[in-house]
Amino acid sequence: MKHMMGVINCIQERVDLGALTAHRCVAAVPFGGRYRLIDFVLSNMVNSGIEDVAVLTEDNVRPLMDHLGSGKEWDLDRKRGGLFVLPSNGHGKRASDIEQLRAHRDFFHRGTQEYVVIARSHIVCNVDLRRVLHAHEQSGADVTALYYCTTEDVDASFDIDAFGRIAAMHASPKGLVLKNAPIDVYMMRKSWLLDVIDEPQGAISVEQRILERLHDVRVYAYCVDAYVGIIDSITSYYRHSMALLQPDVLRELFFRGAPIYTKVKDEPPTKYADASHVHNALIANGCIINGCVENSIIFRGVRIHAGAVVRNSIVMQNGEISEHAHVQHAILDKEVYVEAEHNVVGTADAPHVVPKKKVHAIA
Amino acid sequence: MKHMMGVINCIQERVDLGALTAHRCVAAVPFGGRYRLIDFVLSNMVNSGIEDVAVLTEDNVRPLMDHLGSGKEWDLDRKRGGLFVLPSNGHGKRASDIEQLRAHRDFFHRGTQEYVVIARSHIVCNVDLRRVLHAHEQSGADVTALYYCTTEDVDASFDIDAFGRIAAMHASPKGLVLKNAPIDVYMMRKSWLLDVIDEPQGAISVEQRILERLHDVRVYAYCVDAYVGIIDSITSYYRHSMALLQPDVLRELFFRGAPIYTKVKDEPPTKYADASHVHNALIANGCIINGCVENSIIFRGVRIHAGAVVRNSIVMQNGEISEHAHVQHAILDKEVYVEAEHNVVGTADAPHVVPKKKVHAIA
Amino acid sequence: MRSKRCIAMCLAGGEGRRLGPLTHHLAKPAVHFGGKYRIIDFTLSNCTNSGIDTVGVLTQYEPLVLNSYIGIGSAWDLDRKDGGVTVLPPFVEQQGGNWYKGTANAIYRNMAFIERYDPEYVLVISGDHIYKMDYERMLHFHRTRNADATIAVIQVDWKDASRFGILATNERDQVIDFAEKPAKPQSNLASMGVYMFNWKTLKAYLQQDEANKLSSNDFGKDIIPAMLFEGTRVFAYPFEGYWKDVGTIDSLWEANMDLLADEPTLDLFDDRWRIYSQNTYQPPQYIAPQARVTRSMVNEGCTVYGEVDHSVLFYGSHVAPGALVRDSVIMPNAVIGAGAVVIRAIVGEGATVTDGCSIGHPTGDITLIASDQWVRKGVLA
Amino acid sequence: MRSKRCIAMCLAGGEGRRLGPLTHHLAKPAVHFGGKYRIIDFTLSNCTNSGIDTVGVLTQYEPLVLNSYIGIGSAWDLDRKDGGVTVLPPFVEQQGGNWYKGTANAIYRNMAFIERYDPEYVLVISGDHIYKMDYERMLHFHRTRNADATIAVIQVDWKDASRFGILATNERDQVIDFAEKPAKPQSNLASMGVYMFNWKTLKAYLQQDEANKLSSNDFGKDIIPAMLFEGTRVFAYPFEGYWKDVGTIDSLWEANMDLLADEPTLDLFDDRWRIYSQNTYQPPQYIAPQARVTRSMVNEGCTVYGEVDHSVLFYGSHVAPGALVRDSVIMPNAVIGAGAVVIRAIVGEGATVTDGCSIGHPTGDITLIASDQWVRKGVLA
Repeated sequence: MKHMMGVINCIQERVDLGALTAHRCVAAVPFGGRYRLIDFVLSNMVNSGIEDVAVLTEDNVRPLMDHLGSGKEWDLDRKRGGLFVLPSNGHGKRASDIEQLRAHRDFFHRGTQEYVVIARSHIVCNVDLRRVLHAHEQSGADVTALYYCTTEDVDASFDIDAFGRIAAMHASPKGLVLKNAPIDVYMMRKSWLLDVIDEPQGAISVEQRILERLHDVRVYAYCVDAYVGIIDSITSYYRHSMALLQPDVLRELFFRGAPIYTKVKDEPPTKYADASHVHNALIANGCIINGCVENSIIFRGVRIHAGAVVRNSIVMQNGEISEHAHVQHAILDKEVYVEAEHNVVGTADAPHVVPKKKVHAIA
Repeated sequence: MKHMMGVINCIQERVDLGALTAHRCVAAVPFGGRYRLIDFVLSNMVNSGIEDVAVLTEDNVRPLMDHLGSGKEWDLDRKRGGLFVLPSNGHGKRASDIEQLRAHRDFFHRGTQEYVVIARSHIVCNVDLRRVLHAHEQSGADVTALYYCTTEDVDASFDIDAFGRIAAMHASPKGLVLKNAPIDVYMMRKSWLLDVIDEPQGAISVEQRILERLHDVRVYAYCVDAYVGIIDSITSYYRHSMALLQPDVLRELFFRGAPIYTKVKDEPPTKYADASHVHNALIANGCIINGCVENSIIFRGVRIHAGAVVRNSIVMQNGEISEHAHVQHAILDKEVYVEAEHNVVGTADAPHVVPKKKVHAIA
Repeated sequence: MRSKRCIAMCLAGGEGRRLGPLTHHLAKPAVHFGGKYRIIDFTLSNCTNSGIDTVGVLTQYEPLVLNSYIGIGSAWDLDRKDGGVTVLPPFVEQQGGNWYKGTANAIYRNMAFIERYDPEYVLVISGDHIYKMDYERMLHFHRTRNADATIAVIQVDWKDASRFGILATNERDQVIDFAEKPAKPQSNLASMGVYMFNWKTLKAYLQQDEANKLSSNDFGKDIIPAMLFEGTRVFAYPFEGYWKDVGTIDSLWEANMDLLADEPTLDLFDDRWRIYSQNTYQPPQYIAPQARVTRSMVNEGCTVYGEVDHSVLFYGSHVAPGALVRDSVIMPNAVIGAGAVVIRAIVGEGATVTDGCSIGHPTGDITLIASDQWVRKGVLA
Repeated sequence: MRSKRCIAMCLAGGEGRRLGPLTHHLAKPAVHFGGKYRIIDFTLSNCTNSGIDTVGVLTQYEPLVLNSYIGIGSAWDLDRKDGGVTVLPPFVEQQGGNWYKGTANAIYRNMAFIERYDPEYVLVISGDHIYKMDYERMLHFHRTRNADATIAVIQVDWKDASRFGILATNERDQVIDFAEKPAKPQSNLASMGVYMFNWKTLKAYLQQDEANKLSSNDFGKDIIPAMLFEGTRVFAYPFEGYWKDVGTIDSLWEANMDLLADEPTLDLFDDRWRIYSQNTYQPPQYIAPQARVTRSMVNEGCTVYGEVDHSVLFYGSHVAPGALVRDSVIMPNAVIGAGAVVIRAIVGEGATVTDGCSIGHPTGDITLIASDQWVRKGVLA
């Protein structure tokens, strides 16, 4: 019953989240009150019956390794297979995903699965890959590429023919038309991938190999009919975080499909005081809330003292907002301490980002 | 009941095992038919009640990570604590152990243990660190350094005073006198280690910091009264492998103390044919032996075909010795294939080393 | 199998009859508490945090929920290579089987399990109690006193003393008298039902007690009195802190409300002594724009659209717009409908208080809505 | 809890009476086999290798060894977050408990366990048999035939057919007749005791069978005949390969000897279908300079100083200098003393054949030395 294996590509990221990715890779960026970005793609894989997942890594891998641990939270601490963090070669030269896959070629030979799903970690959605597999098998495609429909500005859009095959890809389509935006998830036969890896005049990446040769690779499109959040900038990070405050989005991500797993921290339930004012907020466990929280995402273990106000903001794990401090339109990385009566203020378009562990004491 | 944490230092190795360490770190070098070198120090730690172990790594870490997996085999897949593989910074610059410990300072702050054991992976022995802890607490030392007594040539010898304190260290002591040879295992208070890590004019390594200042650091000596194998060259690797064929040594390493754990491979028992001639050999599971084996160490999954002769040699995992091939005074790395009627011959002083996966077809 | 210095045997077969419908299909240790826990989480977490990695959990009443909840023990880090947690229901021999006769009989019948680990000490605890305790310190006390048995004790109100096993001790903490629920208590030192024994001594007493047909095979009634009678060294280990046996609906409600104090005696936020529990993979709690939450504990997976005051909400519970929940405990996945009012109540797991319905009274007994019950308007619970 | 498509229920309560002293303190599925395995390793490994990650193991006779051997299931990769392996001894209600009445009753009494996973299919297997089988293929067969029940069958020698449950099928593999141990077998297609059921169908039959006071509550005797009588779609899944029910000392010895062929039907070396077992952390086997080992299987942790021919040696066994072991099975940690001779024997776990002692005969019945027994010179075993 094990048909697919998973590859999560955390190298050559085109995503820049500023201070949030200064000391961690994109995959390890905290999101949604208690998750890291990688939890979404990893849970999707596990929930779809995938029991072998390779994570290709580059720099700053420690926070990711700490988060993934033995893989137990995803039931991937298996005897054979399970979770493999494939390190970079360590000699300081950055390898492409194709080079790294080639270096760890034996990993693919070990498993008996027929199919591989390659994905990145900066996409937030809840999708059943077994359905994708079914569509892939029905279409007879070499590769199935996942996309979603949107009228927003996106990097690229697929032209899809009447049979579902991708005929072309356009960069930066403009206007309010409906675009078929790729979400960087590809399904293919393992043998097809191994052939690509072994091509002598190799492409830079698997993705490039697929998308540059749409004429000779049969790439079919699979539409994800659910909420999709592409996190590729501080702005989109902030926007998709705030979107979680819409009950519909919350339901689509967490209650409609299978659960999203993450590292368990065993925090107690959150405690509200007599004076707490909380409206329109997503709040994780282990917080103590004595102040005011509005339109915000509060991660695990945050302390919000009496008289403090947090609005339109994201406060990550173990943050502390002292008495009468104001935090507005801000993103506070882990363990940020805001002193009493100080303000941290950004704007809706440019939220103020405070780096990890910073003590914020600017009046 | 958790008093100690462990650090296994796999960086800045002074050990050169030639082809055996071309694609793996010393810790991951196969030894003793079914183990890797790191199994000994790691099992010693676990058997002594240590439940948090950090492994400092540098290059070529993949074989080590594959071996350690989730840490389950050592019961180190724990919720809090357990096994941490601390990666190098990944930017290609090699850090010293002090720098790397400093980068992962939070690891030491998390645990509640009072003591730290720092060790390297190239020492083969079976020692109870709880006894070392007891001696350390009795002596009131800053650091306890482990050593063993030998008349062989060694790199260094401790001068130990009447109270057990190390007064000095001599490099390359000569002659047949009894030397107190260090085995690169040190026990200290965690707070002492953290002070060293934070010293501004830092030493290059913790070891150097300890041994260069014997006048102001109270370093006491603890004698390991058991078999000790220091694996620092191909010659010593070969010699200590062959020593396992002495029942006394085998007993001291595997049957006298607690067990040595390793990655389980679920191989069936080894099968001997009618024509097999096996004398004085250590043979792991999963082998099929149709030929002749003498004075040799045979790892898991090896095939020795009819008429083949293996003498005074080490054949690592999944090796295959074809019909009427001769292997003598040789070390065959994993998955070496020796063709029929070919010879691989070294000498007792300079065993012939065949690298991993090599097909040996020189007549 | 490596031998273990100290293993724990946790008695978890209690019916908790006075908890009424809450324990119809649930042993008392499996009852929910504190927004995310079950009562047994406290003793299991105490074991892990005290460095005890081998725990036998003795079940008998409604063992299936506990069995499935405990699973392989990973929530409490008790999924160990050697030891870990083992659920021990009463054993059925070919000629049949029956329930444990008493607490001592339960341990007696699991001697084979204990001997597998060849322990020096056996800690006997109950899965019914809510407290945080470092058993390693108790073991240290036991060893320094050179005791054969040590009983953890807590000072209770004199007026409650006759509900407990009461000990009298000398100045060296040695127990000189023990009385189970005495009409006229000699002291207010109550046994917490936490016993540390030298295994050799305990084994001898268990065998002797089992041979006595008249014995009720109970630690408090039989084993400890026998030890005292024969001059065995029994000591009392004084414990200070929160300890509660939530035997009734009122005390269960009270224990939940205790958590809502500004600095509760039972501190669940202490990172050095985590209380572990099975995780249910819920997203963070969602507090809607029009919601109001004060003086409460709310768990992940809750969605609050109405008003919640001085209450404890378990995972997955839902408070609809216009609803008011006050001085109440809302168990997992319970739903409080739009405009409903819940006062001084415990709403059981998966129960529904439908729209506009009102339950509970500002004074008097706590109202209890049983698990999975539907409460409709006009139908008083 | 995620729902599971197919879960397995493994019957492991067998006494194995004809295995004599080997099963005095051991259920038959826990009997050692093949140098490192216990019999139940085969069914558990089959489950894992077939992608079934939820297995209930129904124990009753001497369950402690099995319980401790199975542990949290990590040896078979069955230590899963959801599902994994669960040991299910008979349950004791307040009014008492008793053994499972028959195989069907055993499943009936664990319906609550099964329903927790809401499976479409339930595979019922026995922990007594040695074979390698891909249950996923059987499930595929079951689904393509649109069957309600599928029974795995193997062709046996006609002369043995009356010892088995014998099926008659039509050309579409549908079962048209089933006879338990028929005096005059209609075919040589024997049931392997491996059943795949649609859970809904099975549940209805289990309930109906339980209501029938006259039933022996057995799959072969009651459930399958009832299904056939009522026209339920029962199919036979043909299996080819090694399959053995090691019911007697002779057949246990024989099954071990079968492994010593050049290319045994039961291939333990197949890396794609590993048989997993609990690891015992032994170093490699040591073959001394003066030893001689031919046509044998020897496990890690053995030390051989004498001569071993056509034998199976379990972990930790020791053959002293000058000893001869031939056509024999030496169970874990057994010791064959200096100059001792062991011929056509099974030497039990931890048994000792002392120096110079001679046991076994070149013909006739297999000699059995019980576990932990000391055999002294002059005392015939």
